[in-house]
Amino acid sequence: MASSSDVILDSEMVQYAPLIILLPMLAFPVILFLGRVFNKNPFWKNNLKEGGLIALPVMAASLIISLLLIKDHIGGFAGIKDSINLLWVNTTVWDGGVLEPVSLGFGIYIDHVTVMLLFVASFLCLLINIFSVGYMNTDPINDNRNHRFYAEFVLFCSGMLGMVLADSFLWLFIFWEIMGLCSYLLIGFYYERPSAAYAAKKAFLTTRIGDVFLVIGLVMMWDIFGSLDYDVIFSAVEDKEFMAGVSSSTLQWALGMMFIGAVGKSAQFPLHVWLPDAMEGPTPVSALIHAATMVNAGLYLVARMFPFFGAEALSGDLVDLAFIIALIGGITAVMAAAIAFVQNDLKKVLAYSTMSQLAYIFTGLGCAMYLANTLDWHNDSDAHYIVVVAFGAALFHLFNHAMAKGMLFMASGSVIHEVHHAHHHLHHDDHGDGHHDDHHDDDFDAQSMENMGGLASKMPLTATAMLVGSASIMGLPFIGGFWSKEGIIANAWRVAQDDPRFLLPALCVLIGAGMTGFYMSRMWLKTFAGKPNNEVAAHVGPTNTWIKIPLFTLTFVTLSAIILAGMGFTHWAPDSEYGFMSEKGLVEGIAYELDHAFANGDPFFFILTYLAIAIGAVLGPGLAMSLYGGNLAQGEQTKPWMKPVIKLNAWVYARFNFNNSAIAQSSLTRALEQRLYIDYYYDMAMLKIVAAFSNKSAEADSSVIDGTIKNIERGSQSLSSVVRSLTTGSARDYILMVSVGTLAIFFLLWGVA
Amino acid sequence: MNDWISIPLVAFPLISSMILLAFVSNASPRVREGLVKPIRMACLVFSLLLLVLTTGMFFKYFGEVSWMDIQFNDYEYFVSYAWIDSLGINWTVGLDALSFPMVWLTTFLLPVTIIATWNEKYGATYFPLLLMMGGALIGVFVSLDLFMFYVFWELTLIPMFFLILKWGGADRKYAAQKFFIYTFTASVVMLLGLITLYFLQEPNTLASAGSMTGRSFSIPELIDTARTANVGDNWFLGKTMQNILFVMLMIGFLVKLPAVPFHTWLPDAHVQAPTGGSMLLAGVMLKMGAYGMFRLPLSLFPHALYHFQLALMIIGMVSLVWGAIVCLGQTNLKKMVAYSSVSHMGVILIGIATMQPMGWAAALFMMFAHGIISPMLFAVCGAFKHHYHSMEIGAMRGMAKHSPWLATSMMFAWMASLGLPLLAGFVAEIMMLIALWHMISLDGWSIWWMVGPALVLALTAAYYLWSMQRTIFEGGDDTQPPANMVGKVIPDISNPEKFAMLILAFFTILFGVMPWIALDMMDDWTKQIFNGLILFVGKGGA
Amino acid sequence: MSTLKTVEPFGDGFISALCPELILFAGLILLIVVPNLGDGKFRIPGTQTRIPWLLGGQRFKLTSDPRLPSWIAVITIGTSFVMTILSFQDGVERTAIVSEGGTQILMINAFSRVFELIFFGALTLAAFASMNRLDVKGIGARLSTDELYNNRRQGDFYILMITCALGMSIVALAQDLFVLFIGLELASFSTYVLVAFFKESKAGTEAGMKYFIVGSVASGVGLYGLSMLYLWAGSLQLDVLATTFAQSGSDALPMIGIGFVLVGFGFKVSAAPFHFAAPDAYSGASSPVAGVLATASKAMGIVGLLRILLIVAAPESSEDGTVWLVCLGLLSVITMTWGNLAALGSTNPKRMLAYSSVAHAGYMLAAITAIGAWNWDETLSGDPGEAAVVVLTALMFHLMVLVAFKLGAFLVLSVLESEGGGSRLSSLGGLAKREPFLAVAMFIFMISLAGVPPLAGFMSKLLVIMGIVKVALGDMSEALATGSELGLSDVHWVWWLALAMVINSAISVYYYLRIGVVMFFEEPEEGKTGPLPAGWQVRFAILACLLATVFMGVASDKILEICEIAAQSFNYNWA
Amino acid sequence: MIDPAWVSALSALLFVIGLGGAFTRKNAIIVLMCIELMLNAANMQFAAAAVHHGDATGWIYTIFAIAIAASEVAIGLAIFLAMYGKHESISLDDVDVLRN
Repeated sequence: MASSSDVILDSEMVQYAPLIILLPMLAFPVILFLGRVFNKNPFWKNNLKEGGLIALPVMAASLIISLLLIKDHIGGFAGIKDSINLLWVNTTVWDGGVLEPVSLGFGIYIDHVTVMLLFVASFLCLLINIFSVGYMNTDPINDNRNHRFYAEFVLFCSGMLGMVLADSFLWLFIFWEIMGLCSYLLIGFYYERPSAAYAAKKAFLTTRIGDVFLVIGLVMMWDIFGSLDYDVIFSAVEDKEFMAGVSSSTLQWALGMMFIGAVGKSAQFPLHVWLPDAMEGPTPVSALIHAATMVNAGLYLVARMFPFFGAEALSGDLVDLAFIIALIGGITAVMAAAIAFVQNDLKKVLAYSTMSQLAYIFTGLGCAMYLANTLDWHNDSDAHYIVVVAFGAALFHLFNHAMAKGMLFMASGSVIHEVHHAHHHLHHDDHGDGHHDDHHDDDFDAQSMENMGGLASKMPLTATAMLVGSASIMGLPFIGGFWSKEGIIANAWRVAQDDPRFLLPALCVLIGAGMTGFYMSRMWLKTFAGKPNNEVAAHVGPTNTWIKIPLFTLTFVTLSAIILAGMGFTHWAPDSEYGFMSEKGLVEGIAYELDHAFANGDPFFFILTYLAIAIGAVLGPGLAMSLYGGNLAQGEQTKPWMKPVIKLNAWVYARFNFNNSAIAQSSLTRALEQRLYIDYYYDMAMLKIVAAFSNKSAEADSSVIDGTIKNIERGSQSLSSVVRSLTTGSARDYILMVSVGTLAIFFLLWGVA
Repeated sequence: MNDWISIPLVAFPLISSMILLAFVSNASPRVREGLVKPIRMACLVFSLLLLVLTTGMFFKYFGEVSWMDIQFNDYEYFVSYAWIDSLGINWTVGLDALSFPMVWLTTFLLPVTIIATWNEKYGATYFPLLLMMGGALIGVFVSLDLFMFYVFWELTLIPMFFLILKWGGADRKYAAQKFFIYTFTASVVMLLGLITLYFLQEPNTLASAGSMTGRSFSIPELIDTARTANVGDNWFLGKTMQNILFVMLMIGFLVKLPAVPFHTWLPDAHVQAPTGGSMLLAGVMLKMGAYGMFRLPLSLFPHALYHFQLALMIIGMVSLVWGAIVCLGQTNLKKMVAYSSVSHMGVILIGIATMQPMGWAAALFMMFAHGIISPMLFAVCGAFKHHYHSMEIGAMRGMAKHSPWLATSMMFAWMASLGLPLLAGFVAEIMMLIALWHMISLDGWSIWWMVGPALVLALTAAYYLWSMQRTIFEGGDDTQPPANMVGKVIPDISNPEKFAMLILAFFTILFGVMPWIALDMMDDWTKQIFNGLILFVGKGGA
Repeated sequence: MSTLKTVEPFGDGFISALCPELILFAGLILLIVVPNLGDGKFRIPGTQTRIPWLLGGQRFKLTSDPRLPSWIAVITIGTSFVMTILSFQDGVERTAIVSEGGTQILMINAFSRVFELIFFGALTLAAFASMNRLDVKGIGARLSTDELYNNRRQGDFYILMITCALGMSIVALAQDLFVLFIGLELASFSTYVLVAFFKESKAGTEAGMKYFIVGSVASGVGLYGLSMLYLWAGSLQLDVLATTFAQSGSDALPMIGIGFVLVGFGFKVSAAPFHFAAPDAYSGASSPVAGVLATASKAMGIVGLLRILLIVAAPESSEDGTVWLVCLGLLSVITMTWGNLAALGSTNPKRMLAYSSVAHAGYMLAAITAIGAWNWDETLSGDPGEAAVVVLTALMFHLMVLVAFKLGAFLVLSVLESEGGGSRLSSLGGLAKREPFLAVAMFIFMISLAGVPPLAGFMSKLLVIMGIVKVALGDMSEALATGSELGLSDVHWVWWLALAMVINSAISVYYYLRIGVVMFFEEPEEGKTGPLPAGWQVRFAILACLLATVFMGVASDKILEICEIAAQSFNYNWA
Repeated sequence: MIDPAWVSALSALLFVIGLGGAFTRKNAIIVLMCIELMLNAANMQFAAAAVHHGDATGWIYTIFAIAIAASEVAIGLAIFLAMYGKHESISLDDVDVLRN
């Protein structure tokens, strides 16, 4: 259990790192308390935006510190380890004869994975905070309770950042749970809706099931290494002597258990059921927690396991787990995409898309793990490169997806917001402004794409952001996710060549690319292209500035993914050899990326790349175009860069439109609409097995266990009646009893004597 | 040294409460009404004095004591006076790292309970009874004499009996008597065990031996004897006797804890007890059982401990799982919380059965953490009942709208109880899990032992969340608020209640983030007992 | 061992030795004479001269005071009580009253003094509390108060009290079984009449009749047993019997004789199955009298049992002497279980207390059984007397504290009885509201009976259990210390009596608590919401009991010492 | 002179008759008589034993026992009289107000 920290700290910023966590954590009670005390106070409401403007500087500060930290990291310091080790639990175990002191403390751990996630989290937290001010505070339904939103929001940010920065699996789990709590609270933000209450519970419980396994994984891990600190564990993993005494199958089980936790948190099959329901929360929540950050926690955890797979001592031992990770990813990718086909709720489509994309990343990670575990990458530089790129692709996709999906959700939020607004404007003007109960106060569903259409002209910036985001997710060449997704697909096939089991996930991700193209296009087209589906959609107006800022920023980031790729993001490596921009210059890097993507020397991968592009960027979107959308309404104009898209769509729609009602009415579609009945069976299991069993148990507890006690009491009462009835009241009987007693004694003593 | 200071800890609350009660009981009803406020204030001040005293003890204000590195079976603030010479009964009190946290907890909960139930009816007798309860509880923890220990052990029943009987719910008579008789029955069996143990001492060997019997009730001397006797293959009193006495003592402690299947008095008592009674009952009284286990059977009978390790583990597991399952089937809020206590007490037993210092420390910390969290649970239940006149889950929905403070408190307490990280309960749970797994792999137990705790982690979340779904959340439909509340202003909790909740919440967080404040000394105690006793004999194999 | 001082009747030291009894005797005469003092004149026969001789006629104001007899009785028994206490001051001198032949008739030692304390204490309290029962209503069913104020009847009542005290103290002192029997009968006859004293009620006479008839049968059996012993040994002197028993104790004749005597005393201590009349008697008698039956009278029976079983049939004197152990052990378990079970469902508080008293008899029999078993383990036996002393100490302590809370409880009921309640559980309803002092006192008596610490009842039960356990374990501790492996099978079976006792105590909590629940949390009976009948004397007595209950619980040290000395003086082989 | 053993045997017979009578008869007076029989059985035994042992105390015991029996009768009759006044019966079976 030796603690080896030979890496020297050379970043001043590390000592400020705890502030990244602490600032939002402290803001939580402040906002909550002030909000309760100054509720309805005009200054609080208008000037402080019910706490939104308290959260904002806090998140900005977190971002700034994070950026400084990242800068230092990129600037060269390779590593790791904490300057502060906060005391938490000191205790003792008995290790077969000796008492060993144990401590579970908190510290900061920074490496390339941390840095990636740290940036994503703090950056998106700030942007979505800005968005929230524009979104939450303008909706009358949230009046006088936004402080709750902001308080829980900052607590969430604190949890997310804490999870990223923590230096041990234990503290990862601790912050992980805090995120879970915030997710629960925020999904249930509209607590008065039974659906929200149900969704919140479902989210917490489903992830909790994963967490249980995670905890078991943790304690198994602790048992193996005597610590949960990354530092200790990772150096122990490299220690061949130590690893000789460790059963690799136990370790694999431990990692597998932890992986189940990740499955729950990242909404992968079979613990995916909570994510679509989680869309009951306000849109910023969906954007931040259920698309961009929290759901990445599972990925982060799996990425953290990389050193195990990469360890020489474990070479070839963890292949099965890598396969399972990839397989779960593959299954989920296809399943979620398929369900997304039939969703009409804008946010639900995005939710399934999130699931599907996270699954990609899992597949990517699984493949990278496989490679790291099988190749001799410590010594062979080619192998090293392969591993690094595979791992980098997965992480890069995480980055791209977080940015794009955050943006998509925000954009969709702005659409919903405006549609809702328009609806109110149209139908509720006579009610005055004072009384809006909730979104669902009548049959109108502001989230349904059936109520939209042709919005490209009404909300140009939003439509643009949505377009860019969709393209990134689809993997349209040159945009955002393309760079990473191609890498994932390529690596999946690379592994499949080596281990045929991987053919399944590899196929899944390939097919999934096309499916992604279809449903993302469908979503965009149904919303923005074509003609307004009803009166409401025709009256939607542009959105406000608070909302525009983050949309614009993220559009920019997504579009500039190639630059990041060129800087070496795809080589984001588990060691310092491939540090940021350490390999080549920017231009050189971009050129290399382009070359690598489109002119791969290996014919297999060359074909694969174009096949993927064909499926994902042509076939999928083409199919969508032929079914949905069309030209805008007469006289509607949109921004020039969207015109080609609309035109293309109109052309395809006119040319290739076909009647898909046969498919739409098929039982498969019905099953997809019912989310493949998985939720149904889970609910039934809960209701028919768990709840029924617990009711029976409660009955048994009172009738059997307590019943025994009651029977003893009743029995002694009736025995008492019997005994007392012997006292008949007749003196004759009493004398008789005396005589009997006398005789008894007589015979007893007589017998003895 | 200020050794005498542990005496007023016990004597002061008992005597002052008895004086107050005697004073009140002779007053006419009208005078009694007028006495409520001064008496309430007096009780609050008295209890705060106690809190100051124990807190001062912690910060070593009353003289240099060390809560760490106390040798096993050494005590701080140790005083001993002869009480009944002929039987070897002494007034012996003292504190060590095992008892001090519990004493502090008691003195902490007393003022909080008084504040949380500030407006309880018949206050003139209610508050002194709470104080008396506190005194008796402290007495249990500081006693270092078996006789004294038993006296205080039973003394706690009387104020609680009256609290349930006078301030309880509809079925209070049944509950109060059941509570009394059930626990009394178990403790007399324990008493017989104690007496048997007493007479199994070698006569006239102990310093405080009685003139008539030649034996002593002194716990420290007894433990010392046991420790010196438990050497190698020799066992204090021999293996068989250890096992017999262990079982007899454990019957008393397990019922008090309570462990399944001896737990059914608890839901009845809790559901019927008033809020203050429940808070103290769950907060401290249940811990008496666990405390007793550590103080006596575990310290005296290492062989029996190894012998019954499996049994303890089974009882712990069953309590843990059964408690959680039954919780899920409850419709009564308070009953659910009561069963959750059963479940949590299972954690303590499992912690003990791991035979790991870490597991024991987890058990000790669980006692402490549950002692802070469960009063909050019951305070919430009490406020719920008080405001909505029902204990049924689902009778009142949408609390977040009507009573945001109560909703927040409930959310907090529920989350704390389900083991949310950075709150006190989590620390104990994770430590227990680590210790359990460590034991499983070290001693080659079946990994299926892990299934129980794992299941319960999920079940606990399930019942708490489900109940929150039907209380805090929802309420948007026409059936809420319920008919009897329509048209009325639905009140939120009162200011004293808020204050009490805030304090409890603060300490729950404090001990979640900085568990070492209490855990360090607990760990030290477990280390000492393992070094001094358990390991000593562990090598002999059992 | 102190030397024995022998005193001949009316010889030197006779007065100081028998001081309490002589005071009683004097009081008895006073009680007969004083209330009859008046301006009565005696006509000298044959003349018309009348000389005042103060007996009869119009009585003086003072002597016609209805409370006068009670005061005389209280002062008399009280003085005896005080004298007894004083005799402890510098150690009780061991004194024997001997006949001319040198045969010991009475023996004054710490043992007998302790029992005198118990008898006199209980009777003083009962007599004192009975003062308030002059104006009794209800039981006397619509009698004019005049009649009840008739001080001649009052005189009778207190005369019986004093004769009762006298009889009991003779039992404590007697060294000859027949003398003991005579004392027993004197006390018994007094109690028969006391029980039947309220002949105006159906219950009173019936109770008296049952108590008398069953008691007579039992004492008939007992006397027959004595005659068998006499036939066998040729003497009823304790020491003679003991020596003879040591030689031929296993004969059938002495065994059966002892068994019959056991029946006679068994009735007095109300051991099952001889207890049947007890509940009826208690519920029919007035509460103070019932209190006396449950405490003093029971203690008297215990003295008899101790004498016959532990001196005559002392196990040390014969290997087979322990044959009565099984018999008594069985009796004890049956008695305690029977008493508790019956009390469990009883709704009449007096009967409940009676059954509880039966249960207590069971505990005491268990203790006696244990004493009998004290030298069971001959191989381990080191200091055999020690264990017996512990149990006997416990037994005496138990009897002593029983006076405090058992009698106290009856006295509380006696207050209720004065307004016609006391024999229904519901009449206790709302007592806490009507008179908190009584309710608190009753509650404390109840939990003391149940054995809740730190009250006297707990101490006494603890001591008895301790004694039993000590005997059961013998010198096991030494064997264990040398590393022997011993289990429960190596423990003498009387250990299980302790377990039975413990479980029975737990059962008993149920009905004791119920009284508390009724007093504190049920409404008073209809029309009974006003203040309770006045009377400071009974309340004073209750207060005394209350203080004693608490005091003897938390500060029992001195009293234990006294009991220990007494226990050692019971059998000089033990000291 | 008759062997004391025969007297003892007779007394035993008397005792059994007395005891048997006591719980078979319900008239209080007869029960009282039965009790007298038992006491007399004891007296007879005392007398026999006195003869057997040649010890005068036995006779003294007998005299005392007779006195006891006499007072017992007095008390018993008084109580029965009072009982008859209230219950108008001296049958043991009829007098059962107090029971259970």
